[in-house]
Amino acid sequence: MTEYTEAELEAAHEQLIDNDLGDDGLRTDGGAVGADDQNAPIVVKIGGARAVNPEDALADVAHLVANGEDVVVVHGGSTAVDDTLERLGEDPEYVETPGGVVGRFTDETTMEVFEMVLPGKLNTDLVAGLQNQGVNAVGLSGADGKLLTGPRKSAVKVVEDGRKKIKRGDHSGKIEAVNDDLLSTLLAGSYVPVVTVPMLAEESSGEGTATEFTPVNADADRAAAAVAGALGGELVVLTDVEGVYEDPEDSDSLIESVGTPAELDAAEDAAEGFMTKKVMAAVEALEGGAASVTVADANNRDPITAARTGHGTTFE
Amino acid sequence: MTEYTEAELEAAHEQLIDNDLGDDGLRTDGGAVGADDQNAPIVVKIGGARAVNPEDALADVAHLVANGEDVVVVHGGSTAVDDTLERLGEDPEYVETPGGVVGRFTDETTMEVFEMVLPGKLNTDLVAGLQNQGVNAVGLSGADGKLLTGPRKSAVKVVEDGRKKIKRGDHSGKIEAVNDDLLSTLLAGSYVPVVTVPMLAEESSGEGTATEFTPVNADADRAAAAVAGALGGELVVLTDVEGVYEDPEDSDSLIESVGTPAELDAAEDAAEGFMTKKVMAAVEALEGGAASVTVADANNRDPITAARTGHGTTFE
Amino acid sequence: MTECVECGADVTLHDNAEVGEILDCTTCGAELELVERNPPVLQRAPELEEDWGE
Amino acid sequence: MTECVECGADVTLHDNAEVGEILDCTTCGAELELVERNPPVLQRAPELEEDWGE
Ligand SMILES: [Zn+2]
Ligand SMILES: [Zn+2]
Repeated sequence: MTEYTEAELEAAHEQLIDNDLGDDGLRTDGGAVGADDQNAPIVVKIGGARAVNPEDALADVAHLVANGEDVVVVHGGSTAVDDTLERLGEDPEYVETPGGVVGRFTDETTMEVFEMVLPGKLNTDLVAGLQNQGVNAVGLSGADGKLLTGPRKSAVKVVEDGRKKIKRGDHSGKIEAVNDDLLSTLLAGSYVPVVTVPMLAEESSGEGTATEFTPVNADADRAAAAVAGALGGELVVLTDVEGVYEDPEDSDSLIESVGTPAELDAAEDAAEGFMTKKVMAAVEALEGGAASVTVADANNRDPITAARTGHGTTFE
Repeated sequence: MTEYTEAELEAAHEQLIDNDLGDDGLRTDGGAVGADDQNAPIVVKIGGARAVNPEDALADVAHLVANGEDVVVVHGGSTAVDDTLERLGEDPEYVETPGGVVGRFTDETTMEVFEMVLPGKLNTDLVAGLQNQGVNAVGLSGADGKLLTGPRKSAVKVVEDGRKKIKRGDHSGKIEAVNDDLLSTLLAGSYVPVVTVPMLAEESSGEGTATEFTPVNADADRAAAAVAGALGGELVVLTDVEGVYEDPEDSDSLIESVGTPAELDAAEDAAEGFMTKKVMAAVEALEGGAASVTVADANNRDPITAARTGHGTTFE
Repeated sequence: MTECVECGADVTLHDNAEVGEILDCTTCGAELELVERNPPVLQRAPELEEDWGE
Repeated sequence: MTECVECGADVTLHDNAEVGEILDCTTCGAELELVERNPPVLQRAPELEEDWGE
């Protein structure tokens, strides 16, 4: 099914091996990370942020697949959800917890738009983009084959005008299980799963009735972490900065490696804003069984290969 | 992964076998059609029309799967696309061919909405609905694993104000190939594929360059026909009437069976409006290798089982 | 004024307290949700984790 | 007035003919597409099947 000729693949592979990544002379020959677990799947989280163009990442997925790696792509797309809500004349709603965390409140209309944008437009376009790179991608949401399941959280505790409230009707949940059989089945068939949220939340209506499943919102970084954990894979989280900085104001303070509890504490303390979610996801992935997690810049050339060869912050 | 207990399944099965379908005393015990090809997959096209509630069809899919049948669900959703276009302040555009056929003109915005509504909202909701029936469904569009491919038709010949014109920029295509390997892989893993359009259209930019793939519109009835053909399956097309009538004004004139060229000519002559597309799809399915095609009423109780036991118009 | 469902202490309601609002019992520290307004009914607020989806 | 690209016969344009419009050559029956308006340029219209998607 691939669109590459044998010769093109060979050339791409050579170019990849010869490619100097620049500032530090590291070569992308699959050194440090991954040499010991050549067969562990590579789970790549690509960003939904406006700043990140996925084309380079998709081309790099094609390189990896051509080299015989098993790859799973995971993506979000929160800003695209907001854009579509606005086109529909709806205001995206964000709420703050008593602890100061800001998150989306996903009412029924927002959930509908979520389904339209993530498994709909973004996933279809990403799959088509990968097909154009010669990668036989198959799009999945967490509802497909019960890929991502867990309890629903329909009530959240929020602070509004300085008062704490219980706000009900949230369509959100916590991923507790991954159907790795579906991913393995597709990988064994030489397909590249392209995974996105919603997840499928389980609710029991109470009186001994059957469990009811509802598609709900879940964080895409944590979805990627759950997938990497379930597959025992290497997780590469592409974002729009080079990794976790000790001092976000100082671009020389990139933390390259997080291996000890003390280093993890330091990384957790250092992470600010959206990066706290990446660090949280990294911890969840490792606890779930992932081989390693690297947070790296999507704007690098061959960004996945770069991440796997020392560019970014690697958690092990 | 199923939510049924053994006892519930048994009860459902008994009820199904005992169920009298009403007006003609036929029992739903898997008689006439299907007895010889127990192992041919059943491809069920469920309607996108507003009038059709899919719940009964989904419950019937659960019965069939519980009985060991391989089932593939195919769906459209044209009216939902129009609804969302209108919510976005866009006018759906329909054009007429010189031959008098009215069809959608799918410009770029419409294509975007198409992706949002079909593989996005409708497919996700159908998959969740099937999961709630204990069916481990996996949603697919024609882009996934290059499931539905063929040439793009970007120009169409239309009549506007009595004049013929070439209208360019249509996002539409003709399905010529089905990746039956993807469907077989999922069926072998006990998943139920839930297939929808867009298809993935191939275009060559001309000068010896690589083929480019674009998700484009394709008719869902014909997608179902292509899938049934590729799998050598039984196609059941559920719609909001009982089948093809010799005289659409006369509810006693249902054509029960179309087996000879003369009967096919009669059915083609008799079909009017949207039913012409169903008959065309039936012919394409049989030519493509489908075992049989039945056009039947989605509003029957256990509508798929009803269709397979003599309710509707069967093409063989 | 109404009573804490945990310790029985008096709990003061703002004049414009809303259904869903959480009041902390100043005596035992319990989080109490105002589930009805007139007359006021309190119940122990559900335990909810503080994190969200996408 | 312009010429049929197939048979060379004269083809009459409406005053308000639009780019994309198809004119039938009354002499040879060819379908001709108006691809430019001023001056008028005709080319043989593409063969297109008459059916659509969803
Ligand atoms: Zn108290
Ligand atoms: Zn001529």
